[in-house]
Amino acid sequence: MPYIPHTPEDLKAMLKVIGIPEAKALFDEIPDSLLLPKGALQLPAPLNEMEGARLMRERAALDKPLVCFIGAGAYDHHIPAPVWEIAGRGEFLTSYTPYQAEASQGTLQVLFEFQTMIAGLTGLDASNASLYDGASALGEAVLMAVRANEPAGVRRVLLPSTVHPTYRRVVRTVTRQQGIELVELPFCSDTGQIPLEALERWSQEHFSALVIPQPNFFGVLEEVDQLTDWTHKHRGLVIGVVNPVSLALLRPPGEWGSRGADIACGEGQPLGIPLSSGGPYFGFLACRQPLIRQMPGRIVGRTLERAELGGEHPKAGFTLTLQAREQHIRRAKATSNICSNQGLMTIAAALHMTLMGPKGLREAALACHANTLSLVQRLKRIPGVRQRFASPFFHEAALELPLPVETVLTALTERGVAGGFALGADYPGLDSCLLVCATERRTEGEMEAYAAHLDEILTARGGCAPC
Amino acid sequence: MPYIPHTPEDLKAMLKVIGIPEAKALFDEIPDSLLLPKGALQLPAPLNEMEGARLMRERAALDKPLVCFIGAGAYDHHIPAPVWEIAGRGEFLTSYTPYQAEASQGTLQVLFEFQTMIAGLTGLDASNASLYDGASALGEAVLMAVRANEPAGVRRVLLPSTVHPTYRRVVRTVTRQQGIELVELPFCSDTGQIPLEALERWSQEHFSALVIPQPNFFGVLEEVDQLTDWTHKHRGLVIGVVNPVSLALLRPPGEWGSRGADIACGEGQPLGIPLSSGGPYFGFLACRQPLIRQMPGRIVGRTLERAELGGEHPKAGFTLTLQAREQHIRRAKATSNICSNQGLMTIAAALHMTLMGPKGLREAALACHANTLSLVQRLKRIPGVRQRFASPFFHEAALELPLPVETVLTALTERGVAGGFALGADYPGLDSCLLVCATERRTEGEMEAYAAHLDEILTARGGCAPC
Amino acid sequence: MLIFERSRPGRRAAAQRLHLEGRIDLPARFLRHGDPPLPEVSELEAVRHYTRLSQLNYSVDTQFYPLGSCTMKYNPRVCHQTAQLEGFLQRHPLAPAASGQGVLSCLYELQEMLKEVTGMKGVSLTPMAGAQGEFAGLAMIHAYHQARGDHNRVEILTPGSAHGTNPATAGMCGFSVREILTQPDGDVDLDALKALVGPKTAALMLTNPSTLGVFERKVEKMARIVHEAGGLLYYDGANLNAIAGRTRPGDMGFDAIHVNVHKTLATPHGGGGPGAGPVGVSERLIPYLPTPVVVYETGSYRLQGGDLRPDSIGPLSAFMGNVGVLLRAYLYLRMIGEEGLRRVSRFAVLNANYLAARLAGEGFQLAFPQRRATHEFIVTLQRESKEYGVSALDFAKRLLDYGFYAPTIYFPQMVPECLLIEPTETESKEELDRFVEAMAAIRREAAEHPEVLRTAPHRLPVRRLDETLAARKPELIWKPGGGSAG
Amino acid sequence: MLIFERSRPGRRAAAQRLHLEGRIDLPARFLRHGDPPLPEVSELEAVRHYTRLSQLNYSVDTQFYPLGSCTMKYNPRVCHQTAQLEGFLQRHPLAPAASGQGVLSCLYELQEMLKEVTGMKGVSLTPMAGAQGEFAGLAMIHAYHQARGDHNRVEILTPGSAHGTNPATAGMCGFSVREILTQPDGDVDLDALKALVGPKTAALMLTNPSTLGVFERKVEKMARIVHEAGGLLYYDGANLNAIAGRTRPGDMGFDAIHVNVHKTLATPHGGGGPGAGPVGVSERLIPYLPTPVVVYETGSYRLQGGDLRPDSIGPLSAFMGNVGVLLRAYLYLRMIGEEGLRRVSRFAVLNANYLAARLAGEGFQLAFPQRRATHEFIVTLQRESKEYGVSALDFAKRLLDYGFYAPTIYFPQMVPECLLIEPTETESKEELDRFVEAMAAIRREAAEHPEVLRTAPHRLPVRRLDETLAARKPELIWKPGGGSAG
Ligand SMILES: Cc1ncc(COP(=O)(O)O)c(C=O)c1O
Ligand SMILES: Cc1ncc(COP(=O)(O)O)c(C=O)c1O
Repeated sequence: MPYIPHTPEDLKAMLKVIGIPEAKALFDEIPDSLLLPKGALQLPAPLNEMEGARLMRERAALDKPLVCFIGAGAYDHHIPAPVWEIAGRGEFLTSYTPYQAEASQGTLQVLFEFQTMIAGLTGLDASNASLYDGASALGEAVLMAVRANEPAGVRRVLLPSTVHPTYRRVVRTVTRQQGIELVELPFCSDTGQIPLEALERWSQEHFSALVIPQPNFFGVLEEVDQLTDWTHKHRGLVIGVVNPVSLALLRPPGEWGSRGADIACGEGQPLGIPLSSGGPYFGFLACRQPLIRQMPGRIVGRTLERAELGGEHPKAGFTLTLQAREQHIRRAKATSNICSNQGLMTIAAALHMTLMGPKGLREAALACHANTLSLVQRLKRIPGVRQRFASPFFHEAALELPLPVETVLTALTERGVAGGFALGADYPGLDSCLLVCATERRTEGEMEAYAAHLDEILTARGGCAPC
Repeated sequence: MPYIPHTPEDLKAMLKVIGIPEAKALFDEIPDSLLLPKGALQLPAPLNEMEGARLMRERAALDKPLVCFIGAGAYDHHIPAPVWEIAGRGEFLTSYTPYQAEASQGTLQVLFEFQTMIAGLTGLDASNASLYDGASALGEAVLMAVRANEPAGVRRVLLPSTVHPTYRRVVRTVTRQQGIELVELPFCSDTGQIPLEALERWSQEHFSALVIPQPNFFGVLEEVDQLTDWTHKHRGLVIGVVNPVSLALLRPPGEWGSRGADIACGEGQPLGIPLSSGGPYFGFLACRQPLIRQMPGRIVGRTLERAELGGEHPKAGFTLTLQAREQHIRRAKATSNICSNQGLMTIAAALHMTLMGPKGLREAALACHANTLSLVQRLKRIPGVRQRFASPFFHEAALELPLPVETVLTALTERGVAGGFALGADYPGLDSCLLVCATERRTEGEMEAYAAHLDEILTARGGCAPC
Repeated sequence: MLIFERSRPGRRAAAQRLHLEGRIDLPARFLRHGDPPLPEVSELEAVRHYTRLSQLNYSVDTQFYPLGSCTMKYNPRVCHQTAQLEGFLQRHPLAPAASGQGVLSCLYELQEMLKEVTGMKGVSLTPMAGAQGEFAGLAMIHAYHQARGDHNRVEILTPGSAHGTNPATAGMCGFSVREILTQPDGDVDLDALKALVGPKTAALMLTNPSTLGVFERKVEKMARIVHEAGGLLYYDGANLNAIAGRTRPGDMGFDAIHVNVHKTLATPHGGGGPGAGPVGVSERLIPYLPTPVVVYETGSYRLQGGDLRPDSIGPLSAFMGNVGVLLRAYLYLRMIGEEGLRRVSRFAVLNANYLAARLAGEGFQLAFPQRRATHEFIVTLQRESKEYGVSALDFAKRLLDYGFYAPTIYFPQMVPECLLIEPTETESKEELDRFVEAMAAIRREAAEHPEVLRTAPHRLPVRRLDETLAARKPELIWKPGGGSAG
Repeated sequence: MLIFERSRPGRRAAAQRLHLEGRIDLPARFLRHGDPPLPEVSELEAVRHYTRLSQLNYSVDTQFYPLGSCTMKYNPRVCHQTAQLEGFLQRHPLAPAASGQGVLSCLYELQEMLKEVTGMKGVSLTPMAGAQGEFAGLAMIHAYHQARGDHNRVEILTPGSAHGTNPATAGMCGFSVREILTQPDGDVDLDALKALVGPKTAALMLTNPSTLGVFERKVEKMARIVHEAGGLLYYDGANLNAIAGRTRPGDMGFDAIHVNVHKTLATPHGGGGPGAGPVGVSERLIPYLPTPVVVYETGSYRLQGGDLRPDSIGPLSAFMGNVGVLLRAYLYLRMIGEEGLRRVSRFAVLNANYLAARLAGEGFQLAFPQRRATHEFIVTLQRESKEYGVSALDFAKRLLDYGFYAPTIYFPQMVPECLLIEPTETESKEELDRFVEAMAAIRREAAEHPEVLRTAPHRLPVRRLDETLAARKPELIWKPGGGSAG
């Protein structure tokens, strides 16, 4: 039997020890009315491993590679070869949440190192050991901020429209039942930034926090210092939503404004996780010291062997800690319901950050940025193509096209290019806009080809007049 | 620096300890006349990992998959998923020949288990821990037989033409300098077997051994019992060249005739090793007890912790043994010059045999055979296509075609099919013959398509009249 | 030694160096001062450090791991391997559906298979773990009541033995939790349920088989009671391994269920994740399913989002949940089929009952000796604790010395000094017998040398760690000069 | 426990089951009675067994592995990973060249790069290890003399420090071996060479840098002496790591050389292999190169076999040697380039000299203290052996306890109680310093508690094993009932 070791003799011997005549009796407490007869389920016939592997190879072959110029929250980065060779080792892959610390020092130490790296990248004091993904991490950050700061019982969070649209939807999904008001702030149509004026309307009102994306969904850099200081002045907490690779280059949330952001979160995918149609990725979340006990998720701490053991030099070791916040102890009052997280992804991320190192990660950030800049320059030369926002951007940019974006994207797909993300569906004012990104993996040739294709498409369809 | 950890400070500190002013001095014993200046070598500019990986992906993409109906010594078998996941673990991959037994018990135990499995498959008493490949294993087997049995100083080995042609060439390459005479025996044009009559001419002559392939290069089964008994009667040793997967089904060399073969060897590739254009594979070699000290290659033995340690219950462990046969001890008189072997491949093979088990390996053998039978039936229905030999065959068969074989193969390649191996180049009498094989991985659909393509090719070119 | 302690300024894994030209165009106010404090090591140092760390772990690949409620079974390597085929890994989540017919077809078929396995009418695959599946379920129930103007249903009923995620989820959904009593035989007390259920009841959350390791025999009655009171029914499917192919939550009348893919459907646990928690629903909750869902229309597969599903509770993740995990589950289901699912439950339950019987034979006390165990069962060490002064924790730590990961301890909280033991179907009789031997040996040690247990483990990389110290003075990141981890 | 001891009749990893119909058509006389005696275990048992075994190994990925003459450096994972791309793995060796332009182009370029690196005029990649490269070299030299009617050249000259494969290869090629003396300073004694060289000389086999860890300073003179006597010159390139990019055997006048790809070109050693030993030759030996060689003609790559190379010594393998190993080496060379090759030798030699200097500083005796070490060097423990009664073997075993693999011991045989230490360029200064500390500590132990060394190792899975027993009563396979390995 696939994956089951029992021989017929084993079965017999075991039934005898249990004291039942046949295996059927194992289910004798399930009411007859609920028992399914054999064959009741309509499932495809079983496959052996060879057939199963063939099936998956056939399916994978259907997923035709396109040269990827999409970012929008997931980035096509190079992953150093050792990352998954080692993260995929059975001892990491097939262990579970390290409840027995002494038999899980491998996972625990890596998580501790991961936490240290995330704290370092974000410039904050502590990090948890992962949440599901960037969007749900923002959801958790919002809930955390509301728990920590609920002025006069008002549950309100300012959520600018420059935050990833799906992240905002996820925040809505997870906050709706708790009666938290989400205030969407508009963006400035020229700069693509959160305008300070939009905030001013809230300076007299209570709110828990302001969410600041950096870079924002358009790739545009927000004036994080001003936004942070304004928020703190009005007693709000600041939640930064950041791209971890950008943090090798950009000012970390912990250093925004005069006091720094309070919470930072984001999508961990750029740290060594393959694109794979959207997951598994992981969310990271870091915060300042006073907020630690409000943090959701697993946290690993360093400790010592117990003093009672009488060892002269107790060794240091790692363990899950601050569990009193968590569902298995705190139950209905827990900081979150999260239990399984994205452990293996953080192990890979720790390996990725280690192999890249400070210089490597910085170079990756710079190279992505340089490539996107160079792509934008190239595309802008095509008549009718304009850069949408007049602000500094990092590694992603919005372009305005003279033809309907969906038409262009379809034509590009036919030529093997995933041309970018159409902004129209999420931003009614940006119907003609395309968000593009060229990571360090894109070559000159690929960018050149993109430009040539786009030129051709726009010219062929008479789209060369600026709209 | 890629793969080199030294910082500039390290370099400085280390030079100081060595007592030289600069790194150049490290090479001060190389005569100036021989020293190359920087930049002297014309090598391509270095690549970083991302570029290197891209290069290899591009190259691999050029190797277009064909549906494979070639056997001829390398077989397209399914490999259970865990085989390379585990064989590829760093501890196996990056260790070396287990000279320090106590720090290499992992590799050593697997090799011991491998030896046991090979001995079991071949029905012989002992196995070594691998040679380079099947062909070189036969070369070693021939040398071994000559060492062990050199009647009246005559060094002669009977090497039937039904043995893989390249194996025969390799045997020639490695025996030529030692003045060993290789006698090629013809095959019976009807049966494709070694005819006993061909042997009779040697019954009055001295010779060291007869090589018996089973199945032979044409896939035909040899009358191994008669051949073995004849050889033993005339004081020759019997060397079986066997396909290890076939041994799950066919009589093992150790049971051929009334006394069994003396040596068995062959290509290990069918035991879990990917085709990969020809290597790395591994050769296996097994023999009867009295020949053990003539065996080439590494051998692992079981032993105990040393008695002098005074342990009450010395533990068992594994170590390289019988090293007195080997080059590092015996030098010019060693049984072989082999040093590095194909270690990792045997680890994979041990995993493969374990995961297949006796039943699984037998089923694989049966399925290959059934597929080939079914393919042959299908192809024989095409006018002009005939089965070449009227003998039982195992999992590979020679067909006669009504059109030049190379023409047909080229046409098949264009249709995505690797149609088989053209026998003409190696067997002048078999110019119109094609050797085909359908392993367990071939589907009904693929075989059907092969038949349809062949039918079309032969019909289109007017090749339908029996030749 | 921590990776940071191996770091040397200026050292790097230089194969990752990129060719860069020119200078950064961004205004200085946006830029970081100096490099981020990541470790600086060579590739070999990184490989060696993390390879050696991995060896410190116990794992299914190296040890029996009878962690109750977690279903630590063998996860076929072929699923792991093929989910990582380049075709799957390279695809951007926002790439056009045309370039993803392979992955989308797998997901669609998985959706359909899960309907069949659970007996539900609709499935969304997006929840990224069981707890998120629970959230999706309760959020849908919330939305359902709201849509009907039934604004007063603010309570979730659940047995006290429920997994922590159940009450925590209820809390996150703005519900309050009321605990239903459990009878001494392990079943829910129907009278207690009747007493609690009413117009404020939003839903009953039930784990079945329960975390007590028994099947809730009156589940149909419970369903009727709750439905009649206008409440809905949530099924925590974490223990599906015990009933796979045998009985279906949908047939029991439940409205929503999550499936822990990383448990029943054999995707690896990865040191804590990733898993996946697809959610299945009855007819009435279909409109509320979290987005996206996979649809098959006019010959091709697509993701359907909120624009076409206006009543959806919304998305739970930035893209499509843990796709790679779902691919593993897809192949697993395709490989085992119905026949295999039934085998899974047969042998999971067989192993648990065998192990329970053998341990009872060795004198251990089962929490529910009169009941048939499901895929797991509870041993209570109350007696041992009293007689020898050793705790369940001591037992657990000592098991580590014997080369076994420890069962779940102190959960469910209602059984004192408990071990929740789940052997899973992939362990052999011999391995179970070895475990029994170890348990019996430890019990003898408890009687003769209880201090051996109390100071265990003795053979692991570290001795027993001080969790209290960890929580009292949290040291959550490494700081330069902060002392070595040894 | 052996895998056979885990076996149970009828158990299997059933995911490998095939659907079979019908019966076998072969006559019974060809068939096996019963199943072959392979282990019968489940997939989990197999995975667990071999995973745990792997953990018993020391390896470069887990320990410093200063095994002299073996160049156990870090092998970039990217080379290993990309050589296993499906495109490469799936191709049958006899598939048409048109379907292999990817792999063939890599091999062709590797051939060309190796010419450049070695300074030779022709290269064949097919030898599957260094020893087979040596065989190819001597066989070509044999063929060369034969072709010239020079039938009396039956001797190979080689220093006594030569690696065992050199004399063994000479033997396999039908040559007899004459040892040349080495001077106390480690260089070959030219007078001794002159005395031996003559009309019977087929070739000189020289390892350079030699296995004594020094560069043969008079190599040009030696080449001239041998060539003038009508002999040819074979270069054992095993130690190329010390001179990569700095000097070339071709420029020294050599006629044939092998390169140990698994050493200098960073392909993993795999517990003993596979490696590869491409052979390079001077102009005059090109016709004799082993087949196949890769050629580039009219825009495509092909393998050229014996039909077009009638003077070839013939093939050495069934197909094309260890292709996959060569692919790894190809990428490695492409990644490091000339600059990287020079760095490799610089830091390999730096590390060796640093380690030698530090060990000398701790009181260890170097075999050639007056010489510059190359990439490796020899420590002789003659003094320790006399004073404390501990041997090089004892030292080696004790090093294992300290978490280091042991250096090569008792080779070269001419230096008593020797350790041949090769740190390689991929180890850091810190790691070397740790090694020095361990050596110094062991030396102190030798003085104070020599029995600790004599009974070492103490911290490994087994204590010191009895190799004599193993050789005296060889137990080479497991037999049912033959006792457990523990
Ligand atoms: C009974 C039960 N319910 C819910 C969960 C939560 O599932 P997850 O960890 O996937 O979020 C678990 C996980 O351990 C569980 O055992
Ligand atoms: C100096 C020297 N020559 C030759 C060889 C033989 O090489 P291989 O093991 O690749 O056959 C070795 C290998 O250890 C060696 O060190």
